[in-house]
Amino acid sequence: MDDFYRDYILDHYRNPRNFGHLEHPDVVAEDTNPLCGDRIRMELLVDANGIVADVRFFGKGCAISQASASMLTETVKGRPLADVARLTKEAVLENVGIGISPARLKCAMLGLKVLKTAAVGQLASWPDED
Amino acid sequence: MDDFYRDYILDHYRNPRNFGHLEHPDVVAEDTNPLCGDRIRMELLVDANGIVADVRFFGKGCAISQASASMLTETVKGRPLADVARLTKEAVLENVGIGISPARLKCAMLGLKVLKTAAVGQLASWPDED
Amino acid sequence: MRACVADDASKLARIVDDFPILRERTVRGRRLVYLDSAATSQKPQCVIDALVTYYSTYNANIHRGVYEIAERATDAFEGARGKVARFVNANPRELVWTRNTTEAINLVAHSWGGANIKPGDVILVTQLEHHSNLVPWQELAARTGARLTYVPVDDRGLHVLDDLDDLLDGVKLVALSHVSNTLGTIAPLDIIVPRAHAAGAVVLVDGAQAAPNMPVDVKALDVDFYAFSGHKMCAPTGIGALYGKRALLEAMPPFLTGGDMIRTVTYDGATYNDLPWKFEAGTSNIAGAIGFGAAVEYLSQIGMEWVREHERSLVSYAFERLRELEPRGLVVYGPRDPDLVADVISFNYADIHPHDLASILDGEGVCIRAGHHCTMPLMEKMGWPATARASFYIYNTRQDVDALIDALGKAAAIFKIDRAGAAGALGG
Amino acid sequence: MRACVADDASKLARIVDDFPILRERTVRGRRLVYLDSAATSQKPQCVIDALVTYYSTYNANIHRGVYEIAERATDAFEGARGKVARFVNANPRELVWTRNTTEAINLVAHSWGGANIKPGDVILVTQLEHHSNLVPWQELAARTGARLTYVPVDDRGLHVLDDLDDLLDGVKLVALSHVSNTLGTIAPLDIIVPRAHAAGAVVLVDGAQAAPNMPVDVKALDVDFYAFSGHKMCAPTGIGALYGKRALLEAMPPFLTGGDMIRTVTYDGATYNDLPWKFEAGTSNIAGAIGFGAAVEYLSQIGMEWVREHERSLVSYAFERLRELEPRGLVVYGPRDPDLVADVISFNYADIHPHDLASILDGEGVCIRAGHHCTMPLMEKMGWPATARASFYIYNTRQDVDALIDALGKAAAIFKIDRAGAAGALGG
Ligand SMILES: Cc1ncc(COP(=O)(O)O)c(C=O)c1O
Ligand SMILES: Cc1ncc(COP(=O)(O)O)c(C=O)c1O
Repeated sequence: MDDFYRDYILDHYRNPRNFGHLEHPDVVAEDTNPLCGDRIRMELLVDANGIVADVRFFGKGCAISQASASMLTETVKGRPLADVARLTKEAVLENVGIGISPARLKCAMLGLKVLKTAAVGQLASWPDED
Repeated sequence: MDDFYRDYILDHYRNPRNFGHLEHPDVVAEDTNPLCGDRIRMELLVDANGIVADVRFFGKGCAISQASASMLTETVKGRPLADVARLTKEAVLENVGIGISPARLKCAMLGLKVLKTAAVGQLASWPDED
Repeated sequence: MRACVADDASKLARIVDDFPILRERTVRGRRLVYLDSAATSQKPQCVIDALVTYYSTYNANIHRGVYEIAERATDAFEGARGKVARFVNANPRELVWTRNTTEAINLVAHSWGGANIKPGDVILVTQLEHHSNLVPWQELAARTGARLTYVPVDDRGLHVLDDLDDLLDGVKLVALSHVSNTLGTIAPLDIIVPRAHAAGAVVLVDGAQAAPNMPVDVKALDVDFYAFSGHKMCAPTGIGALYGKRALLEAMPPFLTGGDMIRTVTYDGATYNDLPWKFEAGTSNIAGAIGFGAAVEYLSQIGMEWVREHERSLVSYAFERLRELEPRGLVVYGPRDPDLVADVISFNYADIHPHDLASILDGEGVCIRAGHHCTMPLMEKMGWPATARASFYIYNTRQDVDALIDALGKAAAIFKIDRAGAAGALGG
Repeated sequence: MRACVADDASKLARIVDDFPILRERTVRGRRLVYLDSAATSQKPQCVIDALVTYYSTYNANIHRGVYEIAERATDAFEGARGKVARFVNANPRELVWTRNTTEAINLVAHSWGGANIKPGDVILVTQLEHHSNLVPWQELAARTGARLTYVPVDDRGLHVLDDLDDLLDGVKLVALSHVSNTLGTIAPLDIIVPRAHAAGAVVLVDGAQAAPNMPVDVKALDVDFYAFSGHKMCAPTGIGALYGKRALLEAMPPFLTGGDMIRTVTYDGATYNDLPWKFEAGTSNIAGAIGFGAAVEYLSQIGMEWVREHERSLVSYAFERLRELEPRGLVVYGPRDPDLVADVISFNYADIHPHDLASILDGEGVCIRAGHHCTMPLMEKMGWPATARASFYIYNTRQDVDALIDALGKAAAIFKIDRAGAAGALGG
């Protein structure tokens, strides 16, 4: 688990990318991890071709949830919304690297859950339950 | 425990003494053993000198409760009511003999409890809790 | 009928050997003859070990812990939920941990009942319910102004269904036991459940005596709620389960409130957690749940079909042997057909009160139960002051039945049944 | 302050040795440093043995059994009630078994609350209650049309009693925790209870964090109800207790209904058993109760005065050591006076989120808790998104505190606290 906190994770935690709010988002979703209280909000701007033209996230919580949300925003910007809806757990794990413990997986997956909720337009089930 | 079921116990069980009801009892009390359902009713006729002139018991239940109630009626007939109120657990154990298991003690004491309730004129606490 | 006991003598011997209390000669040099499993079952080594391992190596509180042993505890706890859910073919989300069957039924009576039962509504139970599946409905009826009505049972303890559709008219809830703990009667759920549903009623089944003794599939039974206790099926005390159909559970308000069952709390109010945790307030019986998981794993390895066959065979043999004592005044109550009976036989012997009988049998190392078996109204209706009850489980053998018969012989000798005889039967 | 830890090094070593989970080097070759006893305590061998002995040698259902092992089980179960009652100086008749503190509080909220709380009544709690001593009262207030008001706490988590008499005006029930599980604050019961009684209120105390950690005498405290959990004080999971004054308990209607809590049942209704069984429906957690008895016997042997002194000393030492990290951004919450604190210290370290902190500490074999500790409203009020919490118990040593400090050093290194520093504190 110690290995998890690499420099780039801490960097995303302390300097989150695409953090804040959009003026006129097309889609918005928000959720909390009831067990630890982490909160993530995702706002998307989707262009006429269904491409994620812009994205912002807002939230608070641990380095894992915030860094993985931050990295996810970079992953999805410029991608078709349909792709976002199909993102899997593995995409997040690729971002954050190895070494995460099962108890903290929900922290890492919170951003994904919210993003997929936004993309699918309805509450997704927990990604780790699929 | 097997030793407990001596002939005279079975005799009192099958041929209970002073069984039935009095026409005009002076005092009546009744109780059940909630754990096994045994039921005993005691009816007393008390003369002007405070002596138990007559007694009847009525009830159903195991050999232990019925026999010890039956024997108790013999014990108390002709005795002052004040003595009855002071009867102890030991009086019953003397009647029924040794070998009773703790779980069955409440069966043996039910008649005493009812009799003392009748004598004292209010619900006595469980004799075995004194 | 298949005589699986004889065929499976070595399997049975291995099962007996799994139970520490049965392994040793504990009662005056004899092996315990335990015929009271309907009250609570004995526990196999693997269940005891599951508790010891939890407490000795990964004891921690669950759900919120970040550290390793807390993760292990959470996984074991939720894993156990999965095992117990699968055991009755439920989804883990639909399986709520409770202390026992009684609490499971009370949960439904308070939560579902409070939200759904209105003045004038009818709740239908049967005449042979355990107090735990009767008093909560009496209380609910009293609280809400509803009416409680009864499906009658006949002299043998079989459900009388002649007027079922009339009885079901306007009924909101049917609550009945899958197996009677006094008579062993298996309820005809295949008939009652569809007709109750057709009448618009919700069906709660008290599975306390069924889940331990036969395969149970809540989906196939199509029941709305199913309540059962771990301690009667090899699991520790203090843990039970309520199955409920997801839509019903989702719509129900929480019952007990506090830690763990909430999502958010402010000084002004609270929102609640997802199923099944919405119904689990405070620290659960973590070790108990883990032990319950180990217990159903153990039972599944044995095979619930085998369990049912084994008990059917034992009950059948016991009926046979008890019949020998009938001329001396032994009376067996309930249906005497092993196909209609699960694990329980109730009886009386001449004028020997069942409490005396149980005391004498205890002297012979044979444990039976005596009394009203928490079914006082049934006893009253039948005119039995009390009965003796022998109940069987996976570890019982034909030798146990023989020991019962021998001990009854001893009781007859003590009570001089040959002389005093069958003349004065009990309860007259 | 007496430094009892140093004096009692051998006593402490013997205590540590009583706990199997602490005896072995289980975490990557190291001894577990368990600093989460406020969530649940570890279990000594004698308690585990009590369970194993029950399940292996006299497992039986209680109260109605005539045979020998049922008698032994009943005696052990009721004997345990006596032990736990004596532990808090209660009469066994006034001690009801529950699953945990949460269920004990719900029992009072439903039974006493349902019978006594009317529209417009006021229920007074404090701002630092655990959800288990808050949500049941919110629900009761919502059900009955009563109002819930709060005794404020200051920035250090100390009760503000300036307006207590105003707050108590017209109050029917005061519910408060003896010790806060988030900040360790010991409530001034000596002030609050008499004034609550003078105002005509009934007082319920949530003793979940107090009963494990200090001598508790319900008679001396003169509280009306006292709720506590076994699992936080060396006992198994799934067993807790509610003390209630006899007159109050007698007057209360039953809560859960079913087997064992009744006296008589007919098809028309039921009458109820005596105290305390009136409140114990269905088969109890028999083994859990017996284990609880063994646990309080163990704690009594150690001596609750010693426990309090030991923890005071540990907390004091931990305050000292944590202070070293303050220049790097470590913040301790709550009263920082060991006389006002029981077993718990909450803190944050620079901008490291407590969940990350707990994960890193876990890598060092140090178990702490992170989050809202089931006191969300308090966290919100204080402006803390979450805290890290270390809690101490009888088996913790100064070396455990040192291990905590070392592990915090490791976390600081990983998070480069020297560089990123105390600049960005958490929750800003
Ligand atoms: C102060 C306080 N109250 C109540 C509880 C709830 O205890 P339990 O979960 O055992 O019901 C706890 C423990 O988490 C606590 O610390
Ligand atoms: C048919 C039936 N229902 C309910 C119960 C109550 O079970 P528990 O005491 O485990 O709640 C029992 C067991 O005594 C039972 O046999």
